[in-house]
Amino acid sequence: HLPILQWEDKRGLAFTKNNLSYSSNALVIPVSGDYYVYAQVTFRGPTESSSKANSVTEIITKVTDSYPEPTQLLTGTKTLSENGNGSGWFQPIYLGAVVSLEAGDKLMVNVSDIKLVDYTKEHKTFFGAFLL
Amino acid sequence: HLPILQWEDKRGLAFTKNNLSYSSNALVIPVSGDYYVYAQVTFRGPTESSSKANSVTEIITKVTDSYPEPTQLLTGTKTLSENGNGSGWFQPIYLGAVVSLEAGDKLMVNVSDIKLVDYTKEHKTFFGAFLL
Amino acid sequence: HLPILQWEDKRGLAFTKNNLSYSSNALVIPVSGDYYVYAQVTFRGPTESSSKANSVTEIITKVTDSYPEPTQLLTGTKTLSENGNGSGWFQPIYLGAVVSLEAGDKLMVNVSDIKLVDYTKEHKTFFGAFLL
Amino acid sequence: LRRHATRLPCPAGMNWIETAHQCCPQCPAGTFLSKPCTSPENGSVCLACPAGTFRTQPNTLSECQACYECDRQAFQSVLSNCSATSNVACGCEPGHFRVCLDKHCSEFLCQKCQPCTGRLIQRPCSEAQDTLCDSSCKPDFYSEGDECRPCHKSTLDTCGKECQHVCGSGSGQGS
Repeated sequence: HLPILQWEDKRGLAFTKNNLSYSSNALVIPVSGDYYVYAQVTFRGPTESSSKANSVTEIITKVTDSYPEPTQLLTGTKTLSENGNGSGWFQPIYLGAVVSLEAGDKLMVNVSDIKLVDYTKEHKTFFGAFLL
Repeated sequence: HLPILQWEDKRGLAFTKNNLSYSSNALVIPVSGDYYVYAQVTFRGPTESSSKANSVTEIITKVTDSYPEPTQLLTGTKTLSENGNGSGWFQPIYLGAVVSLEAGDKLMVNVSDIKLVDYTKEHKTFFGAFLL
Repeated sequence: HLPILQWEDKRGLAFTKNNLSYSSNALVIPVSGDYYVYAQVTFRGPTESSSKANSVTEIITKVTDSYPEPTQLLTGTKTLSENGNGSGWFQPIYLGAVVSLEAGDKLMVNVSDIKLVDYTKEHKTFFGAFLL
Repeated sequence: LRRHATRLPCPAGMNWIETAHQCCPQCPAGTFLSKPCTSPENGSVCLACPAGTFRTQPNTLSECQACYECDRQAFQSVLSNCSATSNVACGCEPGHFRVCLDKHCSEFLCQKCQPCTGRLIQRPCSEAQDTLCDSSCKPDFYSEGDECRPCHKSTLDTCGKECQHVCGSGSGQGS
């Protein structure tokens, strides 16, 4: 599977409310229901170690006790054109939709290459959900 | 008018709740009120039949009995740069906002070129709404 | 700071509800709580007066009486590849997330270059919030 | 009558606190408001910003702002670390210069300085701008396209017109 992003859940703009909790890289669903789930990842390059990526992908995934495999809920994938000429590039991908979740389900964000994620500012890469 | 996308409303992640119903390619609004309406379309190319598109457009449109013309509610339009060099490209467009709707109004998603829509995976192209 | 966008809050699709009000380029928060805040800006170029931009940025900012400096809540930054070849380009940036706000807080949208904003159609550039 | 005290303009150094329905003293920079004052005369309870957060100004906010991080993987360097009263300040690693993404350069990329192979350097690379190379090639280099290539004795008779012109005429000199 694609690498999973880790999130800051206490400091700054981060917060968990309505007993939505965060543990081992996942938002844990407290109550069954329909949630609006969203995440933005800002990708950027080139970086020292990153191979010449020609695309970036962000996937919001669900892991549930009732099924051994993660389920891909939302996916954003974008090819990179600026990457060719060696100059720096930025590419934000925003995803959001309503999904039906069960208590205990876990939500995570996977990305095509963690080294391309801009983690430097909390308002550029973020992840959340709210019960309808 | 631009072609209208058709949607799967039963299988997989698709579901219609709070008696929001789906018929003839449109979400039908059951109760007047403010809704958060959203849609993502992932475009991809080139495809055999697609002309050399240099941009893609997604529009969420409203049709209402009280007015003969569809109303464009939300529009995302993006020029394509990767398209020049003949290699494959992906371009997601996400739209979402609060709109005031009347019972019986119909919501649809129009796109610039249906042949460029990636309909292969439900988590890449999706459409929904919820009452505030 | 980056220039602030002005918004139409009366005509067309624009409306302010649940006594969310709009004054001097800002949405004014009436009641403390968690809000889903969102904005899309469609950028386009080249324009006669715009310098050759190599990127576009949209920032949703909060101003509060309890702090003398604005706080950046959400940021979307995208480098432009199409801009090089002189032909026209379009680039939408959508942002949305849940933020905790106090009564009296003001929300604004800043952009890297106002001359590159496509303000011609209300369904291409929009801004809003709703209380959870 | 309004159910609760209307919001009065507060004296300098104090802010209106909605939950306390009164003005309370601001907390100094580097701290945040943990508990509002119970009356304007007694103080607000202010706590230091936890590690990794900061406040540059006096405030009555309930949390501090999270420090930014410098993008070490994208050739940024730390000019000054985050403290309780100031955010981190980032620059570019040696051999790189800033490409600003807006007029205020609040967001920038660090790009590799160009090497000026075979040319004299008119202006060295700096934090703010790329190296400025001389437009003409250095002695013992000839121009081909927009590059300057070194003269080689061994290929003198097979290389192009420009190469022969530059490298051939100079062959007697100190090579």
